[in-house]
Amino acid sequence: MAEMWISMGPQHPMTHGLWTLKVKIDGETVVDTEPDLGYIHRGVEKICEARDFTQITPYADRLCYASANTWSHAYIYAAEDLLEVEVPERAEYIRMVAVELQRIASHLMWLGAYCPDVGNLTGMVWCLREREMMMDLLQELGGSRMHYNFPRIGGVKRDLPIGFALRCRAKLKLFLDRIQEYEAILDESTIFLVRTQGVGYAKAEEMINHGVSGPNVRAAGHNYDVRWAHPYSIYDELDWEPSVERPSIKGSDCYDRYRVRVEEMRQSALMVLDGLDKMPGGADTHYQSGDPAILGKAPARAAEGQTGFHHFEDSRGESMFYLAGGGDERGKHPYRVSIRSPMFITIPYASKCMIGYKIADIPAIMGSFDPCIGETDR
Amino acid sequence: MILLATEDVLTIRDWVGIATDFVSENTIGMSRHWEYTDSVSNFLTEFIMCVMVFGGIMTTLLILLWMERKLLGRFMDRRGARTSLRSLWVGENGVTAGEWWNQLPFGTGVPVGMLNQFLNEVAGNDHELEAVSRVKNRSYHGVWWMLPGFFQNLADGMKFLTKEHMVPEKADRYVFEIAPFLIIATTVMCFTFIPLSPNFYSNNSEMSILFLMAIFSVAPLGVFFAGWSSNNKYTLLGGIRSAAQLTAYEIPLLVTVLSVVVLSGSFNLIEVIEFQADSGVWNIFLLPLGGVLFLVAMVAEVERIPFDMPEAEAELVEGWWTEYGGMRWGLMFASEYLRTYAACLLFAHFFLGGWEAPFEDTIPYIHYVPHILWVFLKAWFMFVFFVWFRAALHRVRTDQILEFGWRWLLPLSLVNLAMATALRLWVYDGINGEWPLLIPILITSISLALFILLSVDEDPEALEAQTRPFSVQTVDVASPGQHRE
Amino acid sequence: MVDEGQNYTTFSSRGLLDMVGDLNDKALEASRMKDFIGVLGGRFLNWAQRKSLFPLHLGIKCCALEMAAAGAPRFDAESFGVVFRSSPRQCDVLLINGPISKKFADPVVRLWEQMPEPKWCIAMGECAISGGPYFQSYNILEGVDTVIPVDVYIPGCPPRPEALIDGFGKLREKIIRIGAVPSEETEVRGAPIIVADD
Amino acid sequence: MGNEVNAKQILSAAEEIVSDVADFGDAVNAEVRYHTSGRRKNAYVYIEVTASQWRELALWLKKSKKVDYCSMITGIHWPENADATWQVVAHLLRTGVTNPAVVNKRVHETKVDIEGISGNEVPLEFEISMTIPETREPSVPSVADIWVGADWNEKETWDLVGIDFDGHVGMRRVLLPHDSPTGYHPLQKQHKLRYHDFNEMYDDAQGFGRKPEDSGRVK
Repeated sequence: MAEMWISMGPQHPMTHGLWTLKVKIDGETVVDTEPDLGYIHRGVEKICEARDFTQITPYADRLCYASANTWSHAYIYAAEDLLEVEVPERAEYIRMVAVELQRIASHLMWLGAYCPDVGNLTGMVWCLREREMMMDLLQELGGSRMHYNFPRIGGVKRDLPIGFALRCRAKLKLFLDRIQEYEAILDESTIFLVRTQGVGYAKAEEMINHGVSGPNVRAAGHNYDVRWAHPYSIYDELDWEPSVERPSIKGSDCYDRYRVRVEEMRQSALMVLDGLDKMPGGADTHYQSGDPAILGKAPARAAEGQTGFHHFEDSRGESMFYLAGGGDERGKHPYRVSIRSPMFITIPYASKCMIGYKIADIPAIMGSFDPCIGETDR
Repeated sequence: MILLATEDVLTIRDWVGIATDFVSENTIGMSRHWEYTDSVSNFLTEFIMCVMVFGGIMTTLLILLWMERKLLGRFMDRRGARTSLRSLWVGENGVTAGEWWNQLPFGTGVPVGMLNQFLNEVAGNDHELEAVSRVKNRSYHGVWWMLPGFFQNLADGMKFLTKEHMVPEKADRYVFEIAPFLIIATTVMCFTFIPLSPNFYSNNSEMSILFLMAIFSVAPLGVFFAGWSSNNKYTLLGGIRSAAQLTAYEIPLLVTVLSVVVLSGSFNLIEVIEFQADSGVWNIFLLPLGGVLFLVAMVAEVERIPFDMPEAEAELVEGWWTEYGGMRWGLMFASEYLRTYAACLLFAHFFLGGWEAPFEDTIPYIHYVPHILWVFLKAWFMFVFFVWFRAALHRVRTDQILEFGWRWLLPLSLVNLAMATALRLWVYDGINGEWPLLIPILITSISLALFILLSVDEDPEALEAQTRPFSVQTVDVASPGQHRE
Repeated sequence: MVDEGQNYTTFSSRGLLDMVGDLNDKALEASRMKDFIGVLGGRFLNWAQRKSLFPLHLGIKCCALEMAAAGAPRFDAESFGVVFRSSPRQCDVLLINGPISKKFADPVVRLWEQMPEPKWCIAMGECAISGGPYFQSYNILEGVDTVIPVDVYIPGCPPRPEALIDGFGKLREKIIRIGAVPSEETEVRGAPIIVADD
Repeated sequence: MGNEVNAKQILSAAEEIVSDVADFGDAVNAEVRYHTSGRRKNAYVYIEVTASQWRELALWLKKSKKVDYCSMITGIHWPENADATWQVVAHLLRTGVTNPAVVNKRVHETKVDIEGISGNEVPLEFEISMTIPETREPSVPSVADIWVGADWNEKETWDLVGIDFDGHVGMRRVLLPHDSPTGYHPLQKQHKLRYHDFNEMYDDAQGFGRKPEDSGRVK
């Protein structure tokens, strides 16, 4: 068969969203790839220029549908850097709980989407089952099922509900048992191993040079994590270590990226359990109660020349908001909101990664990088 | 007792034969074409039996589909389909379906209305269980004898009837239209030679197994036609994959079937079953390896997970049938399950003794159970394995199934054939027509022990070094997919 | 928008019924065969159509996850006959679950044109209904109904899976009302339904 | 207790960079800045550079200072500043990621001894800013060959803001449709949002101050 181009997408089960991967194939072998993004480009950065600082949080939530809390927290940390706001310690703990629960939910969604990529629907349904558990916990915190609008500039929306710690501990302990079920259906299945091991090699330094970060780099054998390298929040008080996978000599393959995310789910669950124990008491969840900035009546202001940015460990890698103040004459809006999306950089790299493999490996490799098109297209 | 095992309480084929004989003698036999009486009678018998067998298969196919949905749902912690016929007379969410039976002419709808009233009383909305389970957030959809979810597949099939038939403009129209019929026709033809009981079959030809295997492998040709003619790159890839993997599993399948034939000494399916009944041992206990090989090859033949590359949803959108919609797709979907059904029936016949009841000689009165029921029960039992594979396993890659077929299935099937030949030549007691009782027990226990030993695939050294169970850790070991150097 | 790449040949079962009824046979007419077939066939076909709604497996944005959650154990949309298929040829419902950008406006119309009649469209979530939070954006259409006709609107950002299942329920009600088989004389699809609007 | 890089390590590493940047002369101004929120107020390096010196600086950072990760390159349009109409902001990170060591044909994952690292191994944040005066076709040198991760960032910056990158191969639209009109870059300030006049809604989010048009005339 001669070489031909196949356009995978925008509506294709492989894409996990809405984008096109143009693949040049020779028989069953992939020769060349070319990603084409922008099918759900919403212009969030432009819209945010017309919103004041509290109104941007919901847009940050909606950037990545699988991982809403991490994105709104990434924004909030940047906004606090811009507006020079302090956060009480209890609020930091509550944020950590929200972010780590969201990280578990996001990885569960990833694992759920990855199982059909290698041809199994059962794993997907099981992962979605446990994701409902995390959704329930997050819903208690934020009040909504997916987009919580939970963090506030200088604190969080509300304190933990009564009995939250109890339910959270019980559910996380159940969840830690349930992870073994996934390992039973994935790790113990030789077909899964031959599908994921030995395909999609990626090396750590190469990935860093390409701008790929987060679990994908940790799968390649280096424990680089924004949470300790560019520290923020109260992660130094918790007992944790970033999950690192030992790759093969040729670099990390799909199996490593699967393993590191499962381990990270475990690590996050333990982190939440630890944080619930160490959380200081009191109801001090906002730097100034009844602050008008929260109510939206007298919005926070940042003058021209002020900038704020914050590197944040998203569930897919390092994400960042860059805010420049002075949007209008009163400094109520940001002048420019710029969003660093980890998947926007990762998708071209992952597309390069699959050259030389079979067509059947395309979903296996692409899925292992955890694409999320909502944040990619912004 | 042994004689009873090969007879049936319902000697349907004999009755049909008597009836057609009577009819043809009284019509053709009276006329000047009297010499064709036997042929016409035979033709009529075959035709009626074909229709009856196919009707039986199609009605029980609904059970098969229901099993698939329910079992898969249970494996996935869901409930599976729960659609019931009740909405036909109740309506949806308060929008009633209207008393449509009253529109039927001549008052023929009155009994329907009475039935409806009765059903509403015992299984209607106001049933107490419904309220209770709504409170408990467990949807209760009718009583069990309304078979919740059973009619879902009926609804799907009837819906396909009403869908528009679309042919892509650039498609090769004639091939596009012919391909589904090729697939469906060959699938249906399988059932002419699969007996459902000693007296319920449509044709008993001398070489029925040969014909069965031949007709079973025509469908991939139709798949290739369909994939090529749709003028879509995904369907083309699916069709080519189907043709490529054909050789990988077809040859082991045929060699395995050959081993059964050698063991039983006949190419006739009914004689194979009768041999198992007469000799007192089912083939699965003599050729356990053959049973496994046949099952694996059949999973590949009917293109189910883990060997469903031609319709791999993750990479090729829906595979070779991406461009088919409406009733043609529905029929191909049904023929997929018909092929699975045929595979299950063949497994039951080849290895599980066909219609012979388990311990037919020891358990008293068990031979009064109709033979056709045993065939169906065994087939459905085998279908559970197919669903189980689908729920538990992942999809392999094209090169992996080729490698698996040529490197593992083919040598193993040859070993199996040698085993069957040896058993038949030196072990089988041809005078009494029986197997020595020790042999099946020995073979089965050794095979079970081997299976358990080989299932433990953990490499202790790898575990100690914390490497992976499936080692591609070193550069030296070749692993599939390494083409990047 | 007409996609000229498609060539439709319609098999309408109503045509079949008409053909049976048009047989110029007094006995057939007297037996009122057409009434039998019409009532029974129509009712059963309507039931079949509304019990087996296959939505297209199309994930656009946030609501796609709620669509996936609707198929998961807690909500279990499959038990209501909702099976997701990947090929538009085999689907009945186009489930739009996100904003339609200018780049995607053309593909979404093509997907709609590739689906065989009878077909329905559900707009799930604010983005698909009106552009939602992105109504001011330079790249987003103000609702999917600017390009394809919508039968059911499910508001929410995103709507809960229960709302999605309820939306399918509302679609079933609509099918009872206006019928499953498309007819030539009436192009009107009936007024759209808004979930939780009753 | 989880380990993390402490503020002292970061500060000394940042100061080292700032003192070394002085070799470049006047074209490059570096200073140590501090985050203003959180408990730590970590330091980061802020560098102002002219567009002509940007590539040289990038090469120096990559080669001598092991800055291996380009986080983000973005552009800002300031139409009211005639001498600095266009601003390009680059955020770089020093991650210190290395390929895991291979000993005896077996890979050993890298676990960084966080308290012991110093000098070029300390993870550090960089913010680099360059401005371009009023021009129709703003352009800065591309660094896509130094950090491949900058490739798509630069594509995006050209696509949305309209700042071109010299030496970038294969510049194309990534987020906007491919048939967008030439010269249309929506994040430039002359482009307004749809319904941008309808802003009172956002001045008064709760609608307390909003009054109906005929207020006062209705009893």
